[in-house]
Formats: sequence, structure tokens, C-alpha cells
Amino acid sequence: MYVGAVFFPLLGACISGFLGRWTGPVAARWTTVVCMALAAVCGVTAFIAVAFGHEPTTVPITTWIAAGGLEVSWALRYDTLSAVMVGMVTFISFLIHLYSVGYMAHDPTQPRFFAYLSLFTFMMLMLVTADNLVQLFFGWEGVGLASYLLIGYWYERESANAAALKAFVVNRVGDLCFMLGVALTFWTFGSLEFASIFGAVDQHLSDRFLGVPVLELIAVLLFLGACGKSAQIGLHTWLPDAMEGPTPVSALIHAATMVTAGVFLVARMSPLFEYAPNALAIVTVVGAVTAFFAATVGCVQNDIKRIIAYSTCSQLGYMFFAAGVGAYQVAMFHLFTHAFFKALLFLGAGSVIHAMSDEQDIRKMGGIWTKIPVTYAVMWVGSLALAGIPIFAGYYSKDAILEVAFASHSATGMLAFALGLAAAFLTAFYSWRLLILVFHGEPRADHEVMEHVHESPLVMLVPLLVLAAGAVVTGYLFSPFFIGEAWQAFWAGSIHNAPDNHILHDMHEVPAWVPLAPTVAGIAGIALAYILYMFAPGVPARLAASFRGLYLFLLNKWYFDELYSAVFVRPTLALSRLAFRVGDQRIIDGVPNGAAVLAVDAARGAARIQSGRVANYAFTMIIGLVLFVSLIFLGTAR
Amino acid sequence: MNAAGFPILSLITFLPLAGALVIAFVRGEEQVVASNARWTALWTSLITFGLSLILWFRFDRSSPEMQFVERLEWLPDYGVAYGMGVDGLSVLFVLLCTLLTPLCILASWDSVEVRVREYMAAFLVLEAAMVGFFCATDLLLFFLFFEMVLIPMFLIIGIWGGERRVYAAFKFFLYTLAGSLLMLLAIIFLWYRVGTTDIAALVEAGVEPRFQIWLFLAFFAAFAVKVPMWPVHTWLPDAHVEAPTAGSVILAGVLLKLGGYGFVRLSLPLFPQASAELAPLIFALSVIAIVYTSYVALAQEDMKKLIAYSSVAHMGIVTLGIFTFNHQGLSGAVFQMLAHGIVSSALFLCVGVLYNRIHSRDIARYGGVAKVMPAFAVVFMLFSMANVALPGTANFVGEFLVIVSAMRVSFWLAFGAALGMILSAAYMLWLYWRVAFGRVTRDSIRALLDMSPREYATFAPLVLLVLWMGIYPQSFLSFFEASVASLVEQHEAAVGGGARRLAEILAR
Amino acid sequence: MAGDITEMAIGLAHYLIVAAILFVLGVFGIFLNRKNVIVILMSIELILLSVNLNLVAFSSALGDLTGQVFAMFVLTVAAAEAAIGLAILVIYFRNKGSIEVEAISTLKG
Amino acid sequence: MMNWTLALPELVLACAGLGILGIGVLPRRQDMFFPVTMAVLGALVLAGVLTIGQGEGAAFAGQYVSDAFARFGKVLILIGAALSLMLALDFNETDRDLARFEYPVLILFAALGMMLMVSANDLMTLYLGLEMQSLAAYVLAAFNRDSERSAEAGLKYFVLGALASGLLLYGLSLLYGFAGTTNFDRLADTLTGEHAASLGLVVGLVFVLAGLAFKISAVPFHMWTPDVYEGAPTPVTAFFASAPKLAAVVLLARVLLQPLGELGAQWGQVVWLIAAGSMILGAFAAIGQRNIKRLMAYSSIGNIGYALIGLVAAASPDPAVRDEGVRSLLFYMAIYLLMTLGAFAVLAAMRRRGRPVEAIEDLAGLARSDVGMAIWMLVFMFAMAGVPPLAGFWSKLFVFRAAIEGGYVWLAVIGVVTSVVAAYYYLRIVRVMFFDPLNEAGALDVRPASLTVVMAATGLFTALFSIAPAPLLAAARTAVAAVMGG
Amino acid sequence: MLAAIAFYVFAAVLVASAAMVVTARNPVHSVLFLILAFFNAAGLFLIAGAEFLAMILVIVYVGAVAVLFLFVVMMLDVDFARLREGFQRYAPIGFAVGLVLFLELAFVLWAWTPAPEAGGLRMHPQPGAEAGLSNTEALARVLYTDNVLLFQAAGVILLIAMIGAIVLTLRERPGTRRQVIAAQLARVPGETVVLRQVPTGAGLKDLGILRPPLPPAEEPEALPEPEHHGHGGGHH
Repeated sequence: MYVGAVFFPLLGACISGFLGRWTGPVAARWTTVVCMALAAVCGVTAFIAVAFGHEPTTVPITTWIAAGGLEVSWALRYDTLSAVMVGMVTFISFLIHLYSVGYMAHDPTQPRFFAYLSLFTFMMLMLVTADNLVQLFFGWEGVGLASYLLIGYWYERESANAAALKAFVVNRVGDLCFMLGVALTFWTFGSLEFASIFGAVDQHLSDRFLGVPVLELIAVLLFLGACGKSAQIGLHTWLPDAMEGPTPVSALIHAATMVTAGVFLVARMSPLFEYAPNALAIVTVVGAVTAFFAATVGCVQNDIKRIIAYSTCSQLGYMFFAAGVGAYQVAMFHLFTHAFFKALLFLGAGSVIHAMSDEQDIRKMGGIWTKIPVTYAVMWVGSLALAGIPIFAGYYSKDAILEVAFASHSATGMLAFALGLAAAFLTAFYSWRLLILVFHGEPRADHEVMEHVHESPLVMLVPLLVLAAGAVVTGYLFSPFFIGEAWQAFWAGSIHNAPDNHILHDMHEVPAWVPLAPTVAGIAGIALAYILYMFAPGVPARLAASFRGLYLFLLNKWYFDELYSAVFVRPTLALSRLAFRVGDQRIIDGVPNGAAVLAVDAARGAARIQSGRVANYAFTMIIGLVLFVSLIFLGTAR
Repeated sequence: MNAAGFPILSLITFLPLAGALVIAFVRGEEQVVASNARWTALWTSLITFGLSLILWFRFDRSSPEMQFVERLEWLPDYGVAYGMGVDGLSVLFVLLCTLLTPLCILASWDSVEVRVREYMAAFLVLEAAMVGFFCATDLLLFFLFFEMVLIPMFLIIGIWGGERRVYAAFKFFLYTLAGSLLMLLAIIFLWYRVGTTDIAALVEAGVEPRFQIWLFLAFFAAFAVKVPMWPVHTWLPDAHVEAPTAGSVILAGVLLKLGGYGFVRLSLPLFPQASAELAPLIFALSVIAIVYTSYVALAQEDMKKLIAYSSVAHMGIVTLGIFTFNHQGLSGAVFQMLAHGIVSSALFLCVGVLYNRIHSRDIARYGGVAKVMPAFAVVFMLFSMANVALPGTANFVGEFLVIVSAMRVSFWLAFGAALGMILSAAYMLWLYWRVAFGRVTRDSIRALLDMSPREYATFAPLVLLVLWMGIYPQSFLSFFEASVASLVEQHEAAVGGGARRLAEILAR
Repeated sequence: MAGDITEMAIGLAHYLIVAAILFVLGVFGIFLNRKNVIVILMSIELILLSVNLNLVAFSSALGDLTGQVFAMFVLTVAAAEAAIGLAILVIYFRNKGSIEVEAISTLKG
Repeated sequence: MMNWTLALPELVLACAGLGILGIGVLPRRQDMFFPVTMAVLGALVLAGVLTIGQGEGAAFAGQYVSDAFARFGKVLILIGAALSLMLALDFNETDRDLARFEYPVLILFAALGMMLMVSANDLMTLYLGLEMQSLAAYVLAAFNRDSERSAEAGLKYFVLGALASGLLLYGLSLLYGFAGTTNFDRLADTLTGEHAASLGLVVGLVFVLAGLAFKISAVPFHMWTPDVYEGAPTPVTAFFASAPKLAAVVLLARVLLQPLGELGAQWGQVVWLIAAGSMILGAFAAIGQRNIKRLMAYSSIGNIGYALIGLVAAASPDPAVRDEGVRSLLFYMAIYLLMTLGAFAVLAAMRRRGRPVEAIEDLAGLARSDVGMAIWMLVFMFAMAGVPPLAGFWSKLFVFRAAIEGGYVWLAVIGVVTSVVAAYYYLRIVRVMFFDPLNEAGALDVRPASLTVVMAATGLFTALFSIAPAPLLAAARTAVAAVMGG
Repeated sequence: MLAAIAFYVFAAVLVASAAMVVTARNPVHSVLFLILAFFNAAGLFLIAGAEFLAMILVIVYVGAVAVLFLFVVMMLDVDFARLREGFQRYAPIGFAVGLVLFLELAFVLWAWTPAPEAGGLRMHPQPGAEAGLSNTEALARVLYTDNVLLFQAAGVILLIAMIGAIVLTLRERPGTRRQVIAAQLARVPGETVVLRQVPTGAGLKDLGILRPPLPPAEEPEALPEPEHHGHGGGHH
């Protein structure tokens, strides 16, 4: 069961990837779906067994790396934290596989797609079940690889390739920090196994490195790694571009699972973060800023998937600042619910795109809600969940996040609360902006496209409906376990809270307006969206014109890409050319080449002395003789 | 002592030479000669590989001692002997050589069309020299093989190379020669002072600290050129670009390791104090190599050159690891050398596959290869990913260990080493993008055929190894675990209560 | 007349200086000459003469016959050398039609 | 009273020479070259055999000495003479004007002179041996008398050689005058006392050194070498590059070490300069050469520089270092002799349509037209560049070792640097043969069997030397022990 | 005193004539000055007591070598007018170098003292007057005994010189007539005398009567006839 959950996807990937050419696309995709189904069964069973049966366990496989004192093994660690992730990942992945069967039906290289998708799932599972930092890093990079491959799935499109490359490289920036964090962890704790690390944290509270408490440094480094993967501000630029991949990919990787790995990491390393208050403060601030920033950008984007991507980014920010104030459980809860509704949104968007003949620009949509009612409905569900409207999943988790932020009573917490609240408003706004522009109003697509608008096949609708159900009920069903009264039993110590960290308790004791505020903000946002886009469609354009600077600032995503291009990309390329042309070819090669020229000159000089004249030769001999005799004289004189 | 019961190392070393001799005497029509030469070379190298597998199975992994030892008097008056033996540090390199040679011969099966006989003979001679190098336990013998490599390689680059082959061959030869002759002086010095060239005896005897710096620098000259370290690396891209595919493979796969192995085998144990004193210098050069050459790699328009620069950067990781003097660093460096031996070889083979079809290494001439050569694209992707040290591939283990060990020395050192992770991803994936991805716009690309069975056979072992080394590196790490441990112990004992400062030593 | 010249009014040093002058003249003759090669051959004879003078003087001063024996051999060799030198000169002249010193520079570099 | 039998090899050689000369002048048909050459070869071999069995001791009133040192030199001299004669066998036959019986006879007498040189134990023996060799060599250089270049080579060699002998003689006269004796043993005795060596002796020494440096073509007395090497017929050049050099080096070593060993501090620095200069010039001047014989001339200058490193070390006051130095010198010269003869065998085989060619470009594409010869040449070139496992590596190794032992690190460093530079032009030849397309003028003529024999013999020696370097070293060791008395 | 005057005279003339050898414009003059130098050197030898050497110098050198020089100078038919005048352009440096050399030598030589052990080292002490041996006799005694090896070697050197001179300069041109004594003796009238009917008015040459057929090319070597050297047989 434990092993199966992880390795069934790998099996599927291998069969589809290596044998797909012989088995044909149909067999390949159904193989992976079956494998994924088996994995989902195992995963969910494991989740129940571990989280509710309270049977945390570790399945050792074999040693991986052993060098000197450093020992790293392959093992599957199942505690509640992992189990939650395993269950969620396998389940959603299964749904998305299923969805893809329909969505990718006309793609010529399906085996490749399904192999990638399954491979991704395997890597994600390796990540979450890792029992040491290196295996986690294996999964971490593995999902990065799969993400790279899937973003660049349509490799004939230059933009897809660029996006894939960008995703990988930006992630690598985070990975660099992750790696340093791992290295530092090893030298601090002498081990990379979670169990040993967590057991030894209190012995290293006062250790310092580079003048900084070592735990803080490790935490910051790991968090920076998490930032890369989870697209936090600064390292977020790859995520919107990653929408170049097929939509199921966006749903699975860039919404539900991979991007949340960072949050998972912070939760996983909670025993360490708990003793790194400054690092936590950084986490909080970064998370909060991201939540707000992404929401602002989301308000003006026109690509349906990009809007959802920024929304993802924003929601990840929520999760981080929840973790930052010490409420890892809350973060995990939001992660869990978010997986459902965000996957739902993406798949819904996919369904729309599918219907609109691969059109993604919401300015060219509209007026189609009657033609694709199921999709329309599930998009509503998803948006409601996202906006945190009561009874939907998002309500439970997002409210909790804002509550813990408020309850933390720290400056950073309050900042997070404020920004989070603003973001909640914006979230609702852009969600309904999207809904309205896509489904309502006059059709803005051309006639031919409109002719072909149709509801998706059943194989795509089933996952949508399942996810919609999830988006509705998960919040209500699981909140008692994740953050409610049963949390301690549920988590069973897989997330560590410092003895003085009572945040989960404190969140229930905030002023009454606090739980209400997000809902209000959400409804306000929805209302504003209705006003601007449903009732007064001309206003947004006029607003954009009058606040042109702000509008462009937002439209261009705060100019992050331009900034990076100017600060990193172009200088790097220029520098690389400089290093090659001048550094290598002129200076470094100049030495041997110059020496060669000198040698040839010397040779020419020597040949000139060799004039062929006997008298000169004799003269040289005599000069040599006189020189030597003089040398002797000088030697004697000394 | 000799577990195999017969002089297996000499056999492995000289069997290829015998094969070369046989090839040299092949007579007849040109086609027949070529074909005979190919088969003879292939069988010779395969038998050699088979024999070398005995080492794999019979090697006692728990012992740091030299094994399969052989010893014959050579210059008895001067304490020089023909000494062969392998320990954990060298045994895998022997296997690497014997593995790569048949692959190289396979890779040159069709692509080398002229003077096949000489080509195959040169390759076998090269193999003999490389294997001998890793087996030698006598310093003079070590040097002999170290230099002997130059001759066949010079010819391989010069005869079967590309347009600027002459320049490249000369540069390769003269750079290496210049470095190694300085080392020769140092070897002579040691030899003269101790009266023997047996490496173990020299280590035992030790070197007075006041000589160490100079001797170390002399050895450094040889090995740094070979590795190659910045700034003496420029011969490598030229050599790689001009060499035929198999030449590049051997160059990247084995020849670069000669330098790294030399550091581990000689510089560290012989000059522990100097190594410790000069480690900062090495670190600086290594980090520069990692970062600078990665930058340079980004600017390349030529596939082979790009991979060559990437080699330089990766070897920077190796040198960095060696001079951290801790177990992880040394293990990582050795492992990284093996891994790089596999991965960069495979990458050059990949370039070779393309080059054989289109006869251009210009990146701009490609694009969309994945469309027409899907199997090749997978292989190329695998090795590209291995080259960027994706966990699960061989390179990761090495780089990880080195970065971990670098952290022990300094945070910024580790940072510098890790910077390569980003840059390597950038240039490798960019390369992959430009070659394999994109739309097929050229007819030449459209007409490409996917890999042939022979090419599959060439890549299969490498693919297996890359994954095996990445997923279960233990079966390789365990070979040198004991040796590295004893090396570290030795080093710590020698450096003792803190090394003297560089200035102090130089002042004396 | 036989006997040590040290007993004579003329010191050995005088002989040696004369020989040295002769030697230097011979050397000049070789390398400061741009006329014909025969003069060079004659300069060589001068050098050998100076050596003989040296040998004889030393022989006399030391009271040792070896110097004279040596000088005799030198004379013999000088004769042989002259013969060969002239023979080579002859064939050179046959080939080249000139014995100008400056002309002997086809081979160079 | 006199132990004539000690000099048996020389006597046999002299008598054989006279006899063969007698046969040669017999009024018969003109085809005397081949039989006479064979006869001379036989005489050389016989002398070699006798040399190996030669007894120890001094003879002729101490003017002649037979010891292991001399024997070492003699065997090599005879090998060198014999091999270079073999080079002439076919070369001269092809060129009728060279195929005269006097040629082998002159080589024989030159060999006799060289044997006297290495056995010299007296300044006079030294001088006469040297002149005997030189006079024969002058004639040989001009042997192709209808060639302007050969005549010019002979003339230059003669003029400068005569000047060098003049210097040498002047030095000898000073040595005699200031020491009072010409005998080496007695000379050594005058110097072992507590008296400081007189300035006159030292100056005489420098003159002698200059004279001998000319014979071994060391800088700055090397100027004749390229011109003569180029101008003389190839087999003659081969001869010049081999045996006489070795003889002069052995003689130089004996003179400097046996009678004048006490003056090591003085001549050591002069030899240091000569060695360094030779290495540097030999390395750089060859780079631009187009004529391969000229190139070999510069190469030989460079090689002498390396060999002299051993002699510099021999100036060391430390007896162990001194022995090592001389040993490495002999070792170097022995290997160099065989390598260089092999290379000249290839040069002698360079003919196109019957005419000898000498440009490096004429070798272009040799690997395509005659791969066997190309490979032998490759072996010699890499050996000269000092690349292991070829013999040339060992010779360099031991001279560098001697330098390091003696503390002459800078000399060794110069040696290393110049080795790299020199490697460049050796490689250039390899490059021309292997990398370049076939010369437009066409392939070279089929190489004659006699040259193949020489190439193979020296080539195998060069290539396989690494298997057993010990015997030659041991021989050098014995030889040195004879001179150093230990 | 007389000896001293003689020494200075000889020395002065020696140096002067040596200088003339080097500087004379005409090589014939150079040779003549060389002869003069030899004579004076012989005088110096006499003063130093080396009578035999003095005689040899005059007889062998002046008589043979110098005359050989003269012969060659004459024979080579050098156009002396064409030979350029003067010294090379780096004459000043040359002089300086020569001067330095000379000064160094003078410095060394002026300070000559015999090695202290020289007396005991003498190989062949000069026999005193009491031995009753002349210089020539004394030399002869050591020359053929102790120095026999060298004496023989000197012989070989002369042989080499002879071979060398012959091999370089002897020309066997086809068409050179040689005396073959055996052939001459073996001639019988019947083979050699042919009676011809001579046509009136025809040239003798055309009939080949006075010129016997050329000897066969492979005719063995014999003593050379006096031969013309130089180009085309010499046309002085």
C-alpha cells in the first residue's frame, strides 16, 4: 500500500513512456490511468490508515548515499503530514489523468504526455514521503524536471520552450539555496534524516554560523528554496509563463501539487522553523506580500490561465504567511482545500479553452454560459471556494489563515492580516471578473469559434464534478481534523509546535469581526466585479485610461520580467559573450598565442644571426671566448 | 596479495597494446583492412573490459590497501620498479577506461572512414596508456603513462579531427607537456631525496614542509592543465571541438580525470601541508572555473564547445571537492569524476550522433530534432539532465557531496560551487532547446533517421550506468569508502595541529 | 744556445706576449677579413705559429722537451690542415668561381 | 715494455684502413664503393668486438689509456660510424659522384681518430685524435665536390674548425705551460695540491673548452652546424651528428673531470652558460626552419645543451652528484646517438625521382604513401621531444635528475621550458607527415632496404628502450667509475 | 745581450709581417709576408734553443706549405681587383674584442710562474749539455719511443690529408689521356699502324689518323697526368 502509492505512477510512466510507441496511445493512456487509480486507492487508504488509524510508519528501501558520516537512504516516511499529501496528490492526480484522457484525445504524442504526468506524480510522491532532506530534494528536482517537460510539452512553440527553461532555471535559483541549506544542516546536525534532525534541534539552538544563529540561516535557506518552487514574490515569474503547458498540467502541477511543495517543506521542517523566529518573520512577510501582489496583478490579466495562475501564486502566499505565524496546520489545510478548488478552476478553464477552440484570451470570450452549463457551474463553485464564501472549502481555510495572522499579535502578523484581507477582496474581484468576461455578455469570439462551442465529454466532466464536490465539502469535512479540536490527534506530532506556540488555540479567540472580515471583503469584491463588468462594461477601460500608470504597472506584473531581463538575463548573456570573446579568446588564449608569436620572432631573430657569413661565425666564437675568459677573470677578481 | 592469482593489471594494460600490434600487421585491401581493424579493436577492447570486470568482483572493498599488486625491478640501482596495483581510488577508473574504449570504437565504426587501421591502433594504445596510468604504483611509471597518453591523442586529434585540428592538437600537446615536465622535475626531486619512486614509500617518507609548496606547485602545473583548471583550460574546448567524436569522448571521459586522480593520488598524500596552505588558491580557481566557464558556455554556438566548457566547470567541482580534505569532498570528487566520465562522454556521443548525420556542430543548424529522432531526444535529455546534476542521475551524487563538503570550509565556497547548478541548467537546457526543440524548419533535419541499433548499443550501457550511479551510488561509493577514509585520516595526521601559514613557508 | 731562457735576458713573458700578439692578429685575420679565403687560411697558420711559439717557449722555460715534441706535431698537423684547406678551397672555387669571403653565404638561416 | 696490445682495436683499425685503402686503389673497375664499404663495416665491427674485450690500463708512456669510460665511448663511436656508413650505402650509390671508395676509408680513419680521442690521456693524444677526426670530417663535408653547397659546407666547416683547433691548441699550450706537463694524470696531480690553480691554467681551460665546444656544436661555437648540416651530403651529416659529437663529448668529459676536475667551480659556470645557451638556441632557432637537415642541426645543438646539463652537474663538489652527472651525460649521448641516426636514416631515404629532397614539406603526407617510414620518424621525433615511453624521455630524465641533485634547478627549468618549445618543431614534422595531404610533387621513392634496417634497428631501440633501461645505465655507471676512480 | 737584440728584431719583424699577412691587399703579398713571418719565427725558435724545430719550420713550412699557398693563389686565377677592400663594418667592435682578448692574455701570461711541481712533472727533461745530446738527437730519442703512438697518428693524419686532397681535387674527365705502360708495351705494330690512302686536300683531323680512339671509360686509375685545374682546364 505505502509502496504502491508511490511506485504505481512510476510503473505507469515507464510503460507509457518506453512502450507507448508499441502499445499505441490508447493503451498507454489507459495504462497510466489505471496505474494512477491503483495509486489513488493506495494513497487514500494510506491517508486513512495513517491519519485516522494513527499508524505513522517508515518504509526503508535501501541506502542511497553513504560517504563518511553522511548517510542518506531511500525510504518512504508516512506520517500524517505525508499521508495528507499522498492522499491528496494521488487522488487529484488520478482525476487529472482521467480528465486528460479527454482533453488530450487529439494530441499526437499522448504516451509522452501521460508518461510525464505519471512521472511527475511519482516525483511528487517521493518528495512528500521523503524521510530525509536529500530524498526530498530528489523529488523536489524531479517535479521540477517533470514540470519543465510538461511546460515544454508543445516543444514546437518557442514560447513553451522559453517558459520551460525559465521555470527550470528560476527554480534552480531556489534549489541552490535549498542545497546550501541541506549542506548546512548536515554540518550542524551531522545527519540529514528528519528524525535525527528534529531530535537534535534543541542542542543547536545557540549555534552560530557566519554570525547568525545557524537554525535561522538554515531556515532562511530552505525557505528560499521553497520560494522558488512555490513561486513566491521574486521567484514567481516562472509560474504565469508555465501556463504554456497543457491545462491539465497547470491544474495538477501549477495549482494543486508541485507549487505547494514549498509550503509542505516549511511544514515538514516545522521543528526547525519553530526555533527560527526571524526566519518565520521573513516567511510571513514574503507570503503576505506575494498574496497581495499576485492578487493585484491577477485583476488586470487577460489570459484565463494566467489569471488563475496569479491566483495560485496569491493563495500560496496565504499558505506561507500562515506557516510564518506558526500555524503550519492551517497552511496545510489551505493547501489541501486549495488543491481541490484550484484544480477545479484550472480544469474548468481547460474545459472553456477546449470549448473555445484553444482560445485563452478572455477578451475574446463571453456569452457562452448557456452552451457549456456544467463547466459554467463548476467554475462558479470553484470561484466561490476561492473567494472564501461560507460553506465552500476555501472559506474554512482562508478564514483560518487570516485569523491566525491576526491572532499572532506580531507586527508581521498584522501586516499579513492586512494584506491578506486586501488580497481576499481582490481575489473575489478578479474571480468574478473572469467569470463574467468568460461566460456573460456579448460573444466576442468570431463566428466560427462560436459555432463550435460545446460541452466537454463525460470523461472530462466527471473529474470536474468530483473536484467540485471536493471544493464544496472538504473544508467542512476536514477542518476539525486539520485545525479544529482534533488537530493534535490528527497530526500526531508530524508538525511540531513550540511549547510557547498556541496559535491554533489563539485563533479561536480573536475578535468577532475578524472571521467575518474575509467574507465581507469577498462579497465586496464580487459586487465590484459585477458593477464594473456586468452593469457598466465601459468603466474598466476608462479607469485603465485614467490610471494608466497603475494599470500598466499591474498589467506588466509589476515589471518583474523586465527588471529581471535587465538585471539578470541580458547582463548574463552579455557577460558570457564578454567572458568568451575577451576573457578566453583574447586574454587567456592570448598568453599561449602570444608566446607562440614571440617564439616565432625569436626564431626569426636567431635565423638572422645565422647570416651564413664565415666571418660573423668566427666573430661570434671569439666573442663567446672573450666572454667566458672575462667571466673567469671576474670570478677570480671576486 | 594478488587476488586474481595472475598479473591481471598488466594483462589489462598491455592487452590493448597487443591488439594494436596485431592491427598494425593487418595487410590487404583497404576495405578489408579497415574491417579487420575494426573488429580486432572491438574484440580486444571487449576482452579487456571483460578481464577488467574481474577487478569489480574480486576487489576487496573493505580494504584501503593496494590490491592485485605486481612488482618487478626496473631500475634497481635507482629504486625504481615496475609497480602495478589498484586501490579503491583507482579501480573504478580502470573500469571506466575499459568500458569507454569499446564504446568509442563502436562510435567510430562508420564515422571514421580513412586510415581506420591507424585509428584503431591509436585508440588501443591510448587505452593501454590510460589503464596503465591508473594502475601504476610507481611514480615514474605513473609519469610514463601520463605522458604516453599524449602521443595517440595528438594523432587522433590531428589526423581525424576537424578544420582547425592542427592548432588544437598542438595546443593540447604543448599545454600538457609544459605542465607535466614541471611535474617531472618535482618527481625527480622526490626521487632523489628519498631514493625511490614507489608512491607508498614516498608518502611514508614525507616531504619537508619547506619544499612542499614548490613541489606541490610543480605537480599542480601538470594536473591543473590536465583537469583543466581555470585559466589553463582553453586547450580543452579547442581539442574537443576538433577531435573526432570518440576522441572527445575519451578526452572528456578519461583524460581529464588524469589530473583529478593525480591530485588525489599524489598531491594530497605527498604534500599535505602545502595542499592545506594552497587550498584557498585552488578553491578560488575552482569557483572561477565553475562560474566563469559556465558563463562562457552560455555564449557558445558550437555544441561540442559548449559541452567542453561545461566539462571545465564540472571539473572545477572536482578540484574543489578534493581540496576540502574531508570525506564527503573526496568521495564526492572521485564520484563526480566517474560520473562526469560517463555523462560527458555520453553527451559527446550525442553530439557525434548528430554530427554523423548533418556534419555540423553549429547549434544554429539544428532545431526540432526531437520531432524526428524521439529516441535520441530521450537519451540526450537524460544526459543533459545528468549534466545539470538532477538528483537520481550520477552527477548529482558527486556534486551534492562536494557542495556539502564545501560548506564545511566556507559558506561562500559552497555558494560558489552551487552557482554552477543554476548556470549549468541555463546553458544545458538552452542547448537542448535550440537543438531538440522548436519547429523543424530545415530539410536536413526532416530527413534525419533515429538512432541505429549500433548507437543504441553504444548508449545503453551509459544510460544504465548513469541511472545506476544516481540511484544506487552505493555500489560505487563503497569501492573507495575505505581508501578515502584512510586518505583523510592520513591527511589530518600530517597536517596535525594546524598548517603553517603560506607566507611563513614561502619566507623560508 | 740550449738552456733555459729564464737565464737569458729575454724573459719567457716576452715570448708569450709575442705569441699572443700573433694569435690575436690571426684571429683578426679570420673575422675582420672580407677579402679572400686564402687570407683566412694564412691567418690560421699564424695562429698555429703562435701556438708553436708558446710551446717552444714553455718547453725552453720548463726545460722539458715535450713542448717541442708537441710543436712538431702541431707543425705536421698544420701542414695537413693547409693541404686539405687548400683542396677544399680549390673545389669551392671551381664551383663558385670566387673565393670572396662574403660570397660564402649561400647556406644560412 | 709498452703494452701495445692494449691499443689493439685502434691498431687493427689502422691496419685495416691501410689495407682497405690498398685494395681500393688497386687498378680495377670503378665499382669499389660497395666492397670497400663492406670491408670497412667489417673492420668497424671487428674493432668493436676487440674494444669490448679490451684490457684495462695505460700505454705508450701514459699517453693512451684504455678504461671502461673509453670503451663505452668507443663502442658507441663504432656503432655510430657503422650505422652512418650504412646510411651512405644506398645514398651514395644512387649519386655516382659520392660512390667513391675513399668515403668509407675516410669514415674509418675518422673513427680511428675518435677512438684516439676517447682514449687520450695526454694533451697531445687529444689533439692528434681530434685533428685526425676533423680532417677526415672536413673532407667528408665537401665530398660532393660538384655541389656548390657541399663545397661551401666543407669550406665553412674547415675554416671555423681550424679556428677552433687554433683556440684549442692555444689553450693546450697554456695548460702545458702553466702546469708543466701534458699528461692527464700529472696535470691532475698539479691541481690536487693546496695551491690555488693559476689563472693561466683556467684561461687555458676556457680556450680548450671553446675548442671542444665547437666540435660538439654548443652555443656560441655552434654557428657552423646548420650550414654544414645542410650543405653536406645527408649520410655525412648523419655521421657528423652522431659519432664525432659523442667522441667530443666523451673527450670533453674526460678532460674536464680527470685532469681538471679540481677546477670544476670555474668550468662549471662556463658549461652552465653553454648548456643554457644551447638549449635555448636549439629550441627557438629551429622553429622557422624549412630544411629538415637544418632543423636537425638546431635540434642537435639543443640536444647537446641537455647533455651538457649532466656535465654541469659533474662540476659539483659532491662526488655522488658528480658521478650522476657524468653518468647522465654518457647515457644521454648514447641514446641521442641512436635516435639521431634513426632520424637521419629517414632523411637519407627522402628522395623523389632519384633526387634527394630536404624540405620539411617533402615529408607531407608520408603517412599515406609510406606509413612504415612515417611511423619510424614519428617515434624518433617524439623521442627527441622527450615523450615517454620512448628512449628520449629517459635521457632527459637522467640529466634533469643530475641537475636537480646538483641543485641546478634553474638549468633544469630552462631545460623544461625549451623542451616544450622544441617539442613544437618535432611535432611539426609529425604534423606534416600525418596531418597534411600528400605533397603535390608526389610520393617519395621507395626506401632502400639498407635504410630500413637502420630505421628499424634504431627505431626498435628507441621505442622499446623503456622495457629495460637498466643495462645501459649500468654500462654508463661502470664507465664513470673508471674515470672517477670509484 | 746579442740574444736580446736578436729577439727584439725577430719579434718585431714577425709581428709586423704577421700584420701584413692579414692586411695586405694582394694575397700573393700575404703569402710572401707569411714566409717572412715563418723565417722570423724560426729565428725565435733558435733563440729559445729549439734548433730542430727552427729548421723544420723553414724547410717544411716555407719550403712546402707556404709554397703550396703561393701555388694555389696563383692557380686560382682570382680577380683581385674585384675583391672588396677593407674590414667589415663592425671592425671597431672587432678591435675592441681583440684588444680585450689580448689584454687578458697578456695579463695572464705576464704573471707566468711554473707550477711548483713542474720540475718533477717533466715527461722528457731537456738533456743538459753534459749529456752531449743535440736538440735534434734528444727529440729523436723521445719521438720514436714514448711518442711512437702519436708519431704514427701524425702519419695517419698526413695520409688523410693526402687522401682528402686527392679525392677532392682529382678529376677523371672522360677524354683525359693516360699513360698505360702495360698497354704501351703490349702494342704490336700490326694493331697500331694503319696505312691510309689520304685524299688530297682533305683535313687530317677528319680522318682521325693522328688521334687514336679514346680509351674505354672504365680504364683503371693510374697516376694522374699533370692536370689543368680550374674551369675548362685553365687558361691562364
